Order: sequence, then C-alpha cells, then structure tokens
Amino acid sequence: MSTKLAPRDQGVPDHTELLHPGMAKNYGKWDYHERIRPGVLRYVAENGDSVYTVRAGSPRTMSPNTIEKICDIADRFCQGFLRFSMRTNVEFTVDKEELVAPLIEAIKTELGFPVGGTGPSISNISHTQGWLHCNLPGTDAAGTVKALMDDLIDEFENERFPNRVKITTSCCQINCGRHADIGIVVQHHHPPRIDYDNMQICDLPKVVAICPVAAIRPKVVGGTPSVEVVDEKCMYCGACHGQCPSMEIRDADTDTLSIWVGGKGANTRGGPSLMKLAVWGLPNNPPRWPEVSDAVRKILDAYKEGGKDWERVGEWIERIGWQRFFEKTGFTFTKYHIEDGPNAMWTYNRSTQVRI
Amino acid sequence: MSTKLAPRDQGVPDHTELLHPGMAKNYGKWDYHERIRPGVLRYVAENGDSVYTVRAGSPRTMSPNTIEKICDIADRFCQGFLRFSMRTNVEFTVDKEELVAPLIEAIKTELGFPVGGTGPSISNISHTQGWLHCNLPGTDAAGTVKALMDDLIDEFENERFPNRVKITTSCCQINCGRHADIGIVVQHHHPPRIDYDNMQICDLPKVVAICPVAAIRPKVVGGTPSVEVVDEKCMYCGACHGQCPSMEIRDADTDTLSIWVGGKGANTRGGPSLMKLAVWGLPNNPPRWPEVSDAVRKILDAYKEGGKDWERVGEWIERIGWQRFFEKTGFTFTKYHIEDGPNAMWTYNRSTQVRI
Amino acid sequence: MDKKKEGGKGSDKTKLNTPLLDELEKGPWPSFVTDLKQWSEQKPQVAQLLNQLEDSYENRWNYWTGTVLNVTGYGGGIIARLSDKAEEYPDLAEFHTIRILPPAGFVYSTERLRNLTEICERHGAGILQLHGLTGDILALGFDNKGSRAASEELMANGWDLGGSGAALRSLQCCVGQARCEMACFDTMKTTRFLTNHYISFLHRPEFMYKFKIKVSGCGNDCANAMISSDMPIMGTWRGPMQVDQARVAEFIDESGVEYLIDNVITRCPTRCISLKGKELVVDNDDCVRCMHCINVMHKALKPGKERGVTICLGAKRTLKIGDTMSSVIVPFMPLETEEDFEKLTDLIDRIWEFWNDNAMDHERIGEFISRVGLGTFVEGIGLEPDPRMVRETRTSPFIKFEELAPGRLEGEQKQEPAVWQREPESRE
Amino acid sequence: MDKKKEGGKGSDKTKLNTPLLDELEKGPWPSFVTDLKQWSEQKPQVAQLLNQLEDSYENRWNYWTGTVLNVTGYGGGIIARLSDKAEEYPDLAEFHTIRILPPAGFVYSTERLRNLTEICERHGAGILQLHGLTGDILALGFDNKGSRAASEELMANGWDLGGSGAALRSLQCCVGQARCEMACFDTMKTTRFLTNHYISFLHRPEFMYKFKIKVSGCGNDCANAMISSDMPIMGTWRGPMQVDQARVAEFIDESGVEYLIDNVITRCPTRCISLKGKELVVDNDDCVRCMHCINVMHKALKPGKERGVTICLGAKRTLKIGDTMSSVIVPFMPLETEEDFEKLTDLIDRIWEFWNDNAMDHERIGEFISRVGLGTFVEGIGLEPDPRMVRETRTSPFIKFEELAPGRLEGEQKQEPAVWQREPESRE
Ligand code: SRM
Ligand code: SRM
Ligand code: SRM
Ligand code: SRM
Ligand code: SF4
Ligand code: SF4
Ligand code: SF4
Ligand code: SF4
Ligand code: SF4
Ligand code: SF4
Ligand code: SF4
Ligand code: SF4
Repeated sequence: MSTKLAPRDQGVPDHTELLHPGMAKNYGKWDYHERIRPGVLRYVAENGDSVYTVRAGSPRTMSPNTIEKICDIADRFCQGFLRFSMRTNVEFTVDKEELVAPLIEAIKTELGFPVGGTGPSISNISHTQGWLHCNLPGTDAAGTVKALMDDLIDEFENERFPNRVKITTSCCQINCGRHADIGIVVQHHHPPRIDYDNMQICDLPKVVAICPVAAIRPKVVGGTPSVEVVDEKCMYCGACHGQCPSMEIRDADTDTLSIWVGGKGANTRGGPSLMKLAVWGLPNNPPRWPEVSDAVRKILDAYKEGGKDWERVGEWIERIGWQRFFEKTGFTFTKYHIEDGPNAMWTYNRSTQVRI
Repeated sequence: MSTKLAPRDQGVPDHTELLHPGMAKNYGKWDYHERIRPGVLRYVAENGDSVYTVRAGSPRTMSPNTIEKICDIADRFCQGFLRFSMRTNVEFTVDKEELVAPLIEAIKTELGFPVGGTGPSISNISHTQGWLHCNLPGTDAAGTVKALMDDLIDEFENERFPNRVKITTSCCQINCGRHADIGIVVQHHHPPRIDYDNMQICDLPKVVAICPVAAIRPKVVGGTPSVEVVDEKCMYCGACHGQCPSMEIRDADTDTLSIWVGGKGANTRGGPSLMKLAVWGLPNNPPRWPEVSDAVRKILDAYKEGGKDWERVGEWIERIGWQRFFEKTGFTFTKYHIEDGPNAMWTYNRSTQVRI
Repeated sequence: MDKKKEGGKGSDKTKLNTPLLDELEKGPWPSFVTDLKQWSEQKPQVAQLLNQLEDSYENRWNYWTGTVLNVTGYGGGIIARLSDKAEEYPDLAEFHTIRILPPAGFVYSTERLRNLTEICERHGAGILQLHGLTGDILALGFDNKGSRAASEELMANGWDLGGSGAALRSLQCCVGQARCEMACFDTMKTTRFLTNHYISFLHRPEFMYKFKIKVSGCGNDCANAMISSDMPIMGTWRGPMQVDQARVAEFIDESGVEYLIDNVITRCPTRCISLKGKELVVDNDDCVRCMHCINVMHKALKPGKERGVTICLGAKRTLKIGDTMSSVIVPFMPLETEEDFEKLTDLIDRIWEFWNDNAMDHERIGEFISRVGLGTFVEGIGLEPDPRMVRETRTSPFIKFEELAPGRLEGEQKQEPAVWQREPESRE
Repeated sequence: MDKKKEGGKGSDKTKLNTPLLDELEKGPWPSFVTDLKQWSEQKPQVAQLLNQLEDSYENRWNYWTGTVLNVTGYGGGIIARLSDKAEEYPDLAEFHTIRILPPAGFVYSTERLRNLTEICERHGAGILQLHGLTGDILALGFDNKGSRAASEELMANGWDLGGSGAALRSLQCCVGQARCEMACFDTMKTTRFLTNHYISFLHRPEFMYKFKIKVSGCGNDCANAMISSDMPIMGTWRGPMQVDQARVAEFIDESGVEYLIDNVITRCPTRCISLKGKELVVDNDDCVRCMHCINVMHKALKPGKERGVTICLGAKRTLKIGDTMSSVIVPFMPLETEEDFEKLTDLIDRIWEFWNDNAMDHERIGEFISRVGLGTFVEGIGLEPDPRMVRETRTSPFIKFEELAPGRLEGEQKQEPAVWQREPESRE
C-alpha cells in the first residue's frame, strides 16, 4: 500500500510543541497523581516535580468569544497551553499549587464554567450534533446535555459516587453517542415513509443492501425504479434513512427516548460491556426534557446508595441483579427489555440462579 | 388439550412400590449423607436411621444372564430392591453397615462390576448406541466406553479429582451423548454423498428444510424429483442423514474423533455451561481407540494436578485460562478452535485481559 | 423366537467370529462383549449381532437402517432397525428396539425387573440397556411380530411404552427425596404424575417435534435436565437457607477456617456468605440457590423450608441452530398441593399450545424461542415478563413497541408472532 | 463571510426569536444558547441558526440535509449541511462542517488555537466544537466557497482536514505519558505517527467503509477505544507488575487492611493478588492486566517495566448486525523502536488488504470478522491463532477442517474465505 504523503497530505500538528512545559519536561516520567479537590489533579513526576490540572466543564459548542476567554486564561495562568479532555472538558495546567485557586476563580467568573468531573463524579456528557447540525436527528443534543447537566452539576462538582459516571446522548438510532454508564437514545416507532415525489436515491442497490432485515425491496414507482419497505419486517432502525434522505424514519409525534445503563470500555475487573435497556418510552420533550432528567436521577440515586466503591453502574447492577435494579429505580420490567436482536439467547438466564 | 388416558395409555409403574423399605420409610426425611468409601454412601435420616448405597459400574448393555445376577444379589442383600443411576450404574441399598463388605464382595466376584463412581471420581461414561444398534453411527459407543473405562477404572474406584468428572461419548454428529466435563464426538469431513440409485426420500420438503445452512436444493434427477447438496455451503453436520438415509454423511476413511471439555448442567457456582473444543482429528481406531484414551488422560492429569477443590473441569480451565490449558495438555490451539457458528462473537476475547 | 438361522448363503457368518471385539474382553471394566458372547449361546441372533458388529469394527462402517415402527394405537415407542446385511445375518433383518417407560427414579424390585427381562427374552433377543440417555429402558432385538407381541405382554404386565418421534418423550428424574437430603420437592411423584397425565402425548407423535421433560430435586441437576431437556423442572426454595450453627462450628473444627473461606465463602457466585466468628451468615436476599455451599457443608446447611421449583425451557443438542440452553420461565412455584400440580399442567398446556400453533416443523421449543424471542414467547403463553428470566436486559436498540407504534400506514399488518426476525448476515 | 441576509420573504425570521431555547439559558451549566446568542451579534447567520433550532424545538423536527462535500484533492473532511429552510434562513442554505485533525492528545497552545479560530471565523460562522466524538475539531457554518477557502488557509497554517466517508478516520488518543503515570507507551507519538503515515487513507475514502483507530495508554481506556473503534491500540506490559512494598504498607496504614481486601484483593478478576502480612503478592502469571489494583493503589503499584500494546479489532455501534465489541488480535507487542512501528504498519496494511479485498460494501471490520469468522480472518491476515484471542474455544461441533477434507467429490470448490456462512433461521 502506498504510504507516501500526497502533496496536500500534511498531517497532524506536532503535539510536542503544544505541551505545557511541565508536561513536556516529565513526559513519560510520572510517578503518581492525587485528586487534591474535585476538578483538580496533582501529577507528581519521578523527580518530584508537580503539575496541577484543573478541569472545567464546557458546552463543547463554542463561539470565538468563549475560545478567546479560554485562551486568555491559559495565557495568564498556564504559559499559553491548554488541552481538552475526552469528554470535551477544558483542562488548564499550572505548575504551582498557589495558582490553582485564582485559576479556578478565573474559570468560574470569566468563563462561567464549573470545575469538576474528576474521580468518582459525573463528568461532562459526551454529546452529538442534534438539531443544531446533523441531517438525521430525532432530538437535540446540545440542549439535552445542557438541561441534564444543569440538573447534575452538583455531581460534576463533587466526587460522591462509587466510581466515575460516564453519560452519553444520541440524537438518532444511529447512536453516535457511544456506550456509557448511562446512555440516552432516541427511538423510532414506525417504518420509514418514502417520499416518492422527492426521491433522491443516489444508489439504489446500496439502499436495498443497507437494510439489516432485508425489508427494502426494489419497486418501480410511476415508471422510475424506486424502493418499498415491507413494514412487518422493518425494525425501525433508520439505517436506510442515513443512506437515503427520502426514507424518513423520524416522527415528531411518536419518537421517544430511552435510557440504557451499564456500558463501559475500561478493561477493569469484568472488562468492557455494552449498555442495556433500563427504561423506554420517555417523551421527547424540548426544551428541557424533564422526564429524562427524572429517570436519570432515579438511576443515579440508587447507584449512589447501593454501589460499592469502584463498582461502575453496570457492575453494581450485575451484583445486585436486574430484579433489584427495577425494584430500586421503580422502573417496570417489560417484554421489551428482553433481547430479541442477534445473540438474544446469550442474554437469557440460562441457569436456575435467581433471587427468590 | 385432552388429558384423558386412552385405553392403552396406562402410564408408568408406581415407584412407591419399588422403593427399598429404608428409602420408603424416610422418603423426604433425610438429614445428611457420608461417603464412607469410594462407591459407598451412607444416608442418614432425620430420625437417625441409615441406609447404605453401593454403586457398581455396569456396561449398560446387558443380557438376561447379567440381570439375573443383579437381581440375585439384590434379593440376598437388599430385600429385593435396586435402582439404576443417571449414569447407568447399578445401586444396591442395604440398611446395615455390616452388609456393605459382603455386598461389595458379591458384586465384584459374582457380577464382575467395579464399585465406585461416587464423589470426586470419574463415574461411568454415558454412552449412546453406536454400531451395535443405531442407524447413523460413525463409530461405536459400547466399545469406546469399554476401552476408555478399562483405562480409567482406577479413577472410578477412587475419589482423587477436584470434583466429579462426567464423560460422554457420541457416535455421530447428532450428539445424543450430552454435554459433559469431557465429551468425545465423531466428526465428518465431507458433504453427504447422495445415492441417487437408491433414493428413499419419504418427504422431500422435509429433507430440504432440515439443512441449517440451506445447502440442500430440490433437483430433478433422472426424471424424478430429488435433491442436491451445495458443497461449499454444507458444514457436514449430518442433519440430512438423519432425515434421509440416502444422504450418506459418514466416511470410514476420513471420519475422526474430537474431544470437548467443560460442559456442565449443574447450577453450582457459575451455572451450566456447554463443552468446548479441546483437540480434534483423532483417528477413529477400533477396537480400542488408544489415541482417544491418551488425549483424555492428558486432560485428566492436568486437571487432577491443577484443579482446586470443587472446580469442575470447565471451571478449572476458566480460572487458568485457555492458553495454559493448551500448555498443560500439550494440545495445539488452531484456527478451528475459534468458534464460527452462531454466536461466535460472544466467544472472542472482548477485552485486553490476557495473560502475557 | 429361538429360531435358528434358516439356510441362505452366509450361513457360516452366523457363527461367532469376532477377533476385534475379543480385544474388548480384555481389561478390568465389565465387558459387554463377554456378556453377549455368553448370551449368544442361548440366542443365536446375538451371535449374528456380534458378527455384524465385528464387521463394523473391521470396516468402520454401520449396517443398520431404520424408521419408527407403529404398534396399534401407538405412534411411538418402537425404533425399527433393519440390517443391511440381512442376507448374511438373517436374524438381524428385523431387530427393533422397544423403549419402555422406566419407573420414576429408576427404582425396581427384582420381581418387576425379572418380569420385564423375561418378556423381552421370550419375544426378542433379550438385550436390555438400563437406561437410555433419555431415561427409557431400551430392549433390543425384536422382529416385527416380536415387537408387537412383546409390547402387548409388557402392557398386560403393567409396563408401558416410551416416547419417540415428534412427541413428549419419557420423563426422567433424580432419586430425590427417596434418598437425598438436598431434594426440594418430590421428583418421583412429579415425574409419574406428569407421565401419566400426558401419557397420550407420549404415545402419539403430534407435536412439532420432540419434547423432553427432566426433573431434578435441586440445582445440582443430577437428572441432567438443564442442558439436555426441553423443560427442566428444578427444585429450589424461597426464604432463608437453613443454617445449623452448631454443625457449622463442627465443620470449622474439622476442616479449618481457611478451607471454609477458600471453598465456601469465596466460591459463592454472589459472594453473599460471610463468617462472623464461627457463625456463618447468608445474605438470603442475594443467594441465588446455586447449591454450592450446601454441597460443601451439607450437614450444616440445607435448602430453606419453603420449597418449590424453578421451571426452565429450551435446551437441546446442536443440530440446526447450535446448542441451546434452558432459561428460566418460572422463577419459583410451589409443587405440593393438587392446585400446584394443576397450575403446572396448565402452564405446560399453554406452552405446548403456543409452540405447536406457531412453530415450524422439526423446531424444538428452544429453537422456537430463539426465533420468536423470549419476550414474545412469554407473552404468548400468558406469563408476566420477569427480570429473572434474563441475565441482562437487551442491548439492541431496535424495538417494536406495540404500544408506541399504532398502525400509521394504511393496511399495516401485525405480524404473528410479533417479532423481529433476522435475515442472513451475508448478502452475497 | 459577514454578509447580511439578502432580502427574501422570511426576512424577519432572521431576527433572533427563541423563546424555547431561552429556557436553556437558565440553570448553572454553561449555556451554548447564551454563547451563540451573543456571538450572533457579530455573525447574523448564527441568529438564523438559532432560529432554525428554535423551529426544531417547536416542531420536534430537523431541517438539515447533507452529503459529503469534496475539496480538491480530498475525498473527505467536509460534511455538507443544507437547510430545508433556506428561504427563511438564507445564510443556512450552505452551512457545512469542516472536520480538522486535532493535535494528538488534544493539546494546544493558545497561539495555535487562536489561529484556528480566527480562520474559521473569517470564512464561516466560527462555531467550534472541541471535539467531535471521533476526535476531530469540528468547525461549523461554512458555505461552499467558505469551506474551500477555509480549508486552503487552514492547510497553509499547518492544519489538515480530518476523515469522513469510507476512509480511515481521525485518530484519537488519551493524554498518556504527557501526564499519566499509568501510560504504557507513547500514545501521542503513536497517534501522530499513524495519522501522518496513513494520511492519504484519511483523505481519500477508498475503503469498504469507515475505519477508526483509537489509542489508549493502558487498559483503563480513557480514549474510548474498546467499544468505539475498529482498532483499539491499548497499552499493557509483560512480566511482573512493579510493587513498591513500602508504599503498600503506607496504603494499609492509611486505608486499613479491610479496605484493601474488599477493594483490591477480592476485586481482581483472576484473584491473583494475596496479602502476606503487609506485603502484597501478585501472581503475575495470572494477572490479566486489567488495571484495577493499580488504579486503587496507584502509588504503590505500577505496570511492569517491559511495556507494549495489545491490539484489538472490531468495535462499532449497532446498525445492521448489532453492536460489535473489539477482540484481541495481538496479545502483546512492544511499540518503541522503528522496527516495532514498522511491524505495526505492516499488520495494519495486511488487515486493510484482507478486509478491503473480501468485505462487502459498507461492512466494517467487526461485521466482516463476524461474517467470515475470527479464525479465517486471523489466517487471512497471516497471524498465528492464539488462545488469547478467545474467551473460550468453540462449542459448535460442525467444522470444516481443510486438512481433513481433501476434495472428495469431482469439482469440489473451495470457498473464499473458507467459512461456514449461516443462512436465516427462519425458513418460512
Ligand atoms: C483526562 C482523561 C484522558 C484524556 O486524555 O482526556 C482521563 C484521565 C484520567 N483517567 Fe480516565 N480519563 C479520561 C476519560 C476516560 C474515559 C473515556 C470517557 O470518559 O469518555 C474512560 C473510559 C470509560 C469507560 O469505561 O467507558 C476512563 C476510564 C478511567 C478509569 C477506569 C475506571 C473504571 O474503574 O472502570 C480510570 C481508573 C481510575 O478511575 O482510577 C481512569 C483514570 C484516569 C486518571 C486517574 C489517570 C491518570 O493517572 O492520569 C486520570 C485522571 C482522571 C480523573 O478525572 O480523576 N480513567 N477515563 C479523560 C477525562 C475525561 C473527562 O473529562 O471526564
Ligand atoms: C445417584 C445420582 C442421582 C440419580 O438419581 O441417579 C446422584 C447422586 C448424588 N449426587 Fe449427583 N447424582 C447423579 C448424577 C449427577 C449428574 C448427572 C450425570 O452424572 O449425568 C450431575 C450433573 C452433572 C453436570 O453438571 O452436568 C450431578 C451433579 C451433582 C453435583 C454438582 C457437582 C458440581 O459441583 O457441579 C452434586 C453436588 C456435590 O458433588 O456435592 C451432586 C451430589 C450428589 C449427591 C451427593 C446428592 C445426595 O446427597 O444424595 C448424591 C451422591 C453422589 C455421589 O456419587 O457421591 N451431584 N450428579 C446420579 C449418579 C450418577 C452416577 O452413577 O455417577
Ligand atoms: C437411544 C438414544 C441413545 C442411547 O443409546 O441412549 C438415542 C438414540 C437416537 N437418537 Fe438421540 N438418543 C438418545 C438420547 C438423546 C439425548 C440425550 C437426552 O435425552 O438426554 C440427546 C441430546 C439432547 C437433545 O434432546 O437434544 C439426543 C439428541 C438427538 C438428536 C439431536 C437433536 C437436536 O436437535 O440437536 C437427534 C436427531 C433429531 O432429533 O433430529 C436424535 C436422534 C436419535 C435417533 C432416533 C437417530 C435417528 O434420528 O434416527 C437414535 C435412535 C437410535 C436407536 O437405535 O435407538 N437424538 N438423543 C437415547 C434415547 C434413549 C431413551 O429413550 O432413553
Ligand atoms: C459529528 C459526530 C457526532 C458529534 O457531534 O461528535 C458524528 C456525526 C455523524 N455520524 Fe457518527 N458521528 C460522530 C462519531 C461517531 C461515533 C463515536 C466515535 O467515533 O467514537 C460513533 C460510534 C462508534 C462507531 O464508529 O460505530 C458513530 C457512529 C455512526 C454511525 C453508525 C455506525 C454503525 O455501523 O453502527 C453512522 C452511520 C453509518 O456509518 O452508516 C454515523 C454517521 C454519522 C453522520 C455522518 C450521519 C450520516 O450518516 O449522515 C453524522 C454527521 C453529522 C454532522 O453534521 O457532522 N455515525 N459516530 C461524531 C464525529 C465527529 C468527529 O469526527 O470527531
Ligand atoms: S446520533 Fe444520529 S442524529 Fe445524532 S449526530 Fe449521530 S447521526 Fe446525527
Ligand atoms: S428502518 Fe431499518 S429495518 Fe426498516 S427498512 Fe430501514 S433499514 Fe430496513
Ligand atoms: S449419537 Fe448418532 S449414532 Fe449415536 S445413538 Fe445418537 S443418533 Fe445414533
Ligand atoms: S450435512 Fe448438514 S449442512 Fe450438509 S447438506 Fe446435510 S444438513 Fe445441510
Ligand atoms: S438433583 Fe439434587 S435432589 Fe436430586 S439427587 Fe441430585 S443432589 Fe439430590
Ligand atoms: S447456595 Fe450458592 S448462591 Fe446461595 S449462598 Fe450458597 S453458594 Fe451462595
Ligand atoms: S488510558 Fe491509561 S494511560 Fe491513558 S490516560 Fe487513561 S489511565 Fe492514563
Ligand atoms: S491488574 Fe487486574 S488482573 Fe492484574 S493483579 Fe491487578 S486486579 Fe488482578
């Protein structure tokens, strides 16, 4: 395979030039870290050097105004360097402990960002595009995150959970929001409607092929080759909608939200796991989606109360059993909670082990 | 649904009339048991009564001569009662401890059956019909069991393993021999050959439908409706051979035997589990199948040495990891050990957790 | 039936000549070859059987074909065997197996066992297998006439035929309360009750395919129900486990604390056992009735007093969709009173009805559940979904909520059963 | 780009009017609404954007359509967005996103970040998202002309575009050695190296479908590689873990033995840690590098000295065959020397080659492996099968052993890839 750079293939900026000097100096030579208060980590190098990182929650979507404020603070406190975390938080690094308090003050007053998200807290929600900018969303992303984080900010600013809590949202069934301890997902409830008058199908065979259950069939409509959907087969996944904009999967009146729990990428203890259905049928209720906040709270309260140190949400549920999870959250277990996708049999209780 | 007995539907003999008096008297009122020596269990009732059960290994397939000997012993020692166990062992029950030794003596000398199979030993092998009497076998059953048990009789007569060891054999890919700690299974390596001259297909659609991978297609051969097999699709399972005798799946020259480990029905600890491939390609070598005995020995030796008390074979492997299992048995891990059937993805190592 | 070989060309082939099989007379394990060779002195067809088996050993080839034979009024119970070598071994031309229902728990009086043996010997080759893997008494070696005659006489003597084909199969249970202190309910009574209640379904293959019920007195599953039966009925209990602290202390004195920690406390799947001094404390809320601690300390620990069964569905071996395992369908129900048993048969009736109405030919219940989904199945048999039916809830986000999707399009059809059925992954 | 709305009928619709969105100005979390409203004073198209978003909130409906736009020489990197409401909001007629490659580890100097912001602001709406879920810098709001101009200027300033479509996607890594004591290799260097080495594959969508690589310095997976990337590269070590017994003792003094037992010893997945007095002993043979004990006692415990990576393959979200997870493909390899990196690119080349040659359109690598089987795949890329690739060996007994099945029938065809492909379970 060719690996030579084409003329315009210049690649990624050199990170070594973008590192805070404290980080550059001890690169690869760190000894340990301490969480000196929520949002603030002290990193100690083998040679005894320390740097302090302050994590601030951002709304991810930012104007140049906000970025200018961030840069300004980084210039004043951090020798002109900063980084963003995996969960779109801004991280300011300083090399003197006495800079921490004034830095936090600046973040809060000038930027208006909260400080936290470290250790066993709820960090920023990983969110997607939503109505702001995607072509497929059934709900918003930035808005749901804002509404939820308003409600959870206390838990961002404190470290009061058994372990870290990662939350994601997804604005359509494509689910760009990944697996997480708690995931909020849109759900469609009808087969796609085909807009035969405005068909924009670029590639008919691709549209037919994309359907996981072979529900899309070629069909000549009004003389032109088009497609039809076998409603009984369709599982409302919307894969076709991504491929063909004329196959409308969304429905403002019937789309709902559901909450999934127990996803985890870390290889710790039991290893990675996918998230599983907790509750479904929540209304898609802008601008603040109170029903979603409510349900998330129920899960978090139960987890906070019942989880043991270091148990992630999924590990807690696994230990207490799903039966107790439903008891403790007050959600109802329904037949829809039982897997019917591929590998369903692996999710059944294939032993007599039950809590009676 | 009708539940009325039809005239000839008389049902099963009444077991309450067939119980040893000691068992009948304390039915449902047992307190505990003791293994007083390999093959002998003492059952103590709540009222302090005891019965003693002596377990003798049988060849399952027996002539009236042998059954007469069994009955004779039961008459002399057991008040005319006896039972068979789930693994085709004969169980003689007496109500006095002093009867145990003479009973064992009689079993050994008159019947020629060994006594054992209790506790953490290797019990009798559950076997199938084989060449003696089935229509589908690729190998024998009674013979393989006899050859193997000759080799393992020491372990039947002693209780030296971490836990009970259950072994099964199956004489074709239908696998009437169930899952077990160790299972020996025949494997075919070609698609079925169709004997067009002697077609005995009773029900064509059934034959076509039985194939799990849709490899069987209707085809008119010499003017009559018949079938053909798409070789590339066929996975040599032999399901069609069970439905249609003219579709010959076996091949005396190429059929082989494989050994599977870690099956378990008990709900203890991790619960039930299916057996998994340990080693394949062993020759189908009557009359004594030495290569099979050899491989089984390797597994048993490693398990005996490395297993912790109460670990069944599969639990031992799970703890030490498959990598070590292959190291300790000396078998080779091949690409065929990697699942490709349904649910394959669930068997992959979906974490970075590895012993390095 | 003691007819001698009737001429034909292969006459000398009917004389015992089994050098390979003779190898199986060596070694300490009881030899079926020795036994049958001796028996062949009385039953010449057994010599032919051994000779044909010898041929199999020599050629690594099988010489039987067969189908299911009908006895008047019966659809099942006899497995026909016809020898491909009937010319050489005329007595093997018809050499069928009769499956006979065993007494629950495989208990016998010598009188009944002799009676059985005698009938089989008189009408056939007299070879018995105690027992087949499904639990039947297998009696080998009857020709057509002998099969019918033996069946008649067996029935006249209080025996009945077992199942075969697309029918309820003979039930099997562990020894249970007859001898075992772990038993949580009466396995033998249950087995006999269900066998007799449903005897007609055993005899007349009218299901979509075979259906096996196996009955174990506790989670140890000595009856091999969990991975080899369509419907395991498994003993269990509700409420606290019985702990005899005096015997716990004895156990510790005998085996030591370390043994207890390593073999009991750390091996509990939900880690719900703890040791306070010499007292063993079980967090009964979290105990999942796996039996392990009771097995290790069976003098000190016992199942709780309120007993019953957990009912599962779906195991079978591997043909077609691969092995299926049983999964929980009723987490707990008592099984003592007449009403309890009625509830059980009522449940079984509903399961069979839904299965037989909706399954495809040759589709066992585990395959059926796998195809339609446990959720749909549970609804189909009229049970409430229970989180204990699953190890975990669904991960797949594509769900057809009937409640949330009222027919939007003209003529939208409801699928029966209402399930998402997957098509092949490969789309070549 | 600061053009004003150019007439049209919906002219008053371009004035900010967002009662529903205003609800999102309440509450303590920083509000993107407040920020964008302020910004709209400088950028009128942002007012239109907010108004369209308000319409979405009101009607629970989306008004964007879009495809992938090409920049000369590029196949990916720009996500086109066209508003359905262009008549009302003329500045949204073209409102594309540019995906810009972030520096490895998301580290910035204020100078570079200002440079980036300034370019985006000059040619477009100036809205930045730091970062997208795959790791790109997302810059929103460019029309066709602006997209091209911005791309040109970005490139002139040392930036480069990210991936989209059926291409290698922008890589993402955790902060790693820049700050974290757990890091087992240089995640930033690896990320930059692979990005630049394969930059052409990032820009020109010629794969069967998208391919994401994510890089985490250790098993904690802060880069979200395991469940959201086609190829997680994960730090790990070989040989003994580093244990500082003095710090172990300190830990015990601070937290107590009970805490240590409950939170470290009993939580190890292979239970390979024990405590001898105040010494913590790890059975390194059984340690599976899960990181848990190190996380809890990160002062006292550290990854071993011989470090490297575990490489996995196959995760993606749920469309089509359902979620797939990554599984191990290389249990351990060092990643330090040039040769190590060459081995890595060699492996990636082989993976891509086999995948692109054999996969179907739109089939990601996890789906491809699921279809052809891991065994076939491993062979296809020229690796030795290793038991660490699986959690357990196969249960399904139907295997096509090439070694044992030389073509018996005339014209027997070898299937490529040689796999057993399942057909649908339902055979209606
Ligand atoms: C900064 C960041 C890496 C980066 O390059 O951006 C990071 C940094 C650290 N992570 Fe992380 N993790 C970061 C995202 C993640 C993610 C991914 C994510 O959040 O989307 C995960 C995987 C989540 C999952 O399982 O899907 C992650 C799973 C962990 C874990 C494993 C927790 C567990 O028990 O399963 C640890 C270990 C721990 O907690 O001691 C960890 C530990 C750490 C440590 C303590 C490592 C170290 O010594 O520096 C860092 C301090 C974190 C703190 O907040 O107390 N980090 N960490 C990310 C901060 C995100 C944020 O702003 O909240
Ligand atoms: C007699 C028999 C029941 C019967 O109705 O026939 C029986 C009897 C007992 N079994 Fe069993 N089991 C019998 C077949 C089984 C089977 C099925 C089989 O062998 O095919 C299993 C399930 C195997 C599996 O997992 O697939 C079985 C799994 C157990 C276990 C669980 C072991 C475990 O740790 O997983 C126990 C518990 C124990 O060992 O303490 C057990 C315990 C017992 C006890 C101790 C129960 C008791 O208190 O009476 C009995 C004495 C056994 C001994 O040998 O020491 N029995 N036991 C069966 C004897 C078979 C034989 O001749 O070898
Ligand atoms: C006799 C017996 C083996 C033995 O020597 O013990 C046996 C023998 C046959 N089995 Fe079996 N199976 C016997 C227990 C089993 C078991 C074990 C069990 O019941 O616990 C299984 C595995 C569990 C299960 O039910 O799946 C078993 C799974 C099969 C299968 C595979 C079913 C599947 O879907 O995978 C078939 C073929 C089929 O059903 O299409 C089969 C079919 C057969 C047939 C009828 C072959 C055929 O299709 O023509 C065999 C008749 C042989 C004969 O001459 O009697 N037999 N068969 C067992 C029945 C004796 C009895 O009634 O007591
Ligand atoms: C922008 C972004 C969300 C965000 O706001 O952060 C995004 C947005 C889109 N994703 Fe995504 N995905 C984004 C990260 C993800 C992730 C997360 C990740 O990479 O860690 C996933 C889950 C992991 C995975 O790869 O499966 C993800 C799974 C998908 C899928 C589902 C793939 C599947 O097979 O299940 C699609 C649809 C597809 O590929 O057919 C998709 C498709 C899309 C498209 C292109 C919609 C479409 O098909 O037209 C969206 C374009 C929106 C826009 O206006 O930019 N996006 N998408 C993320 C990329 C930003 C970046 O480059 O940094
Ligand atoms: S989840 Fe759907 S709507 Fe949201 S960004 Fe991804 S593709 Fe777009
Ligand atoms: S929504 Fe999904 S299942 Fe339905 S037609 Fe479209 S791709 Fe197929
Ligand atoms: S395993 Fe096969 S050959 Fe053996 S008894 Fe069962 S069906 Fe017959
Ligand atoms: S052996 Fe199995 S896969 Fe092959 S044709 Fe027969 S039924 Fe189909
Ligand atoms: S299953 Fe339970 S009750 Fe039945 S014999 Fe085994 S241990 Fe006893
Ligand atoms: S029966 Fe099993 S789950 Fe219950 S306490 Fe004992 S070991 Fe634990
Ligand atoms: S993945 Fe490991 S190395 Fe990277 S930041 Fe997280 S803890 Fe540190
Ligand atoms: S890293 Fe994980 S597996 Fe290794 S010793 Fe620590 S807890 Fe155990």
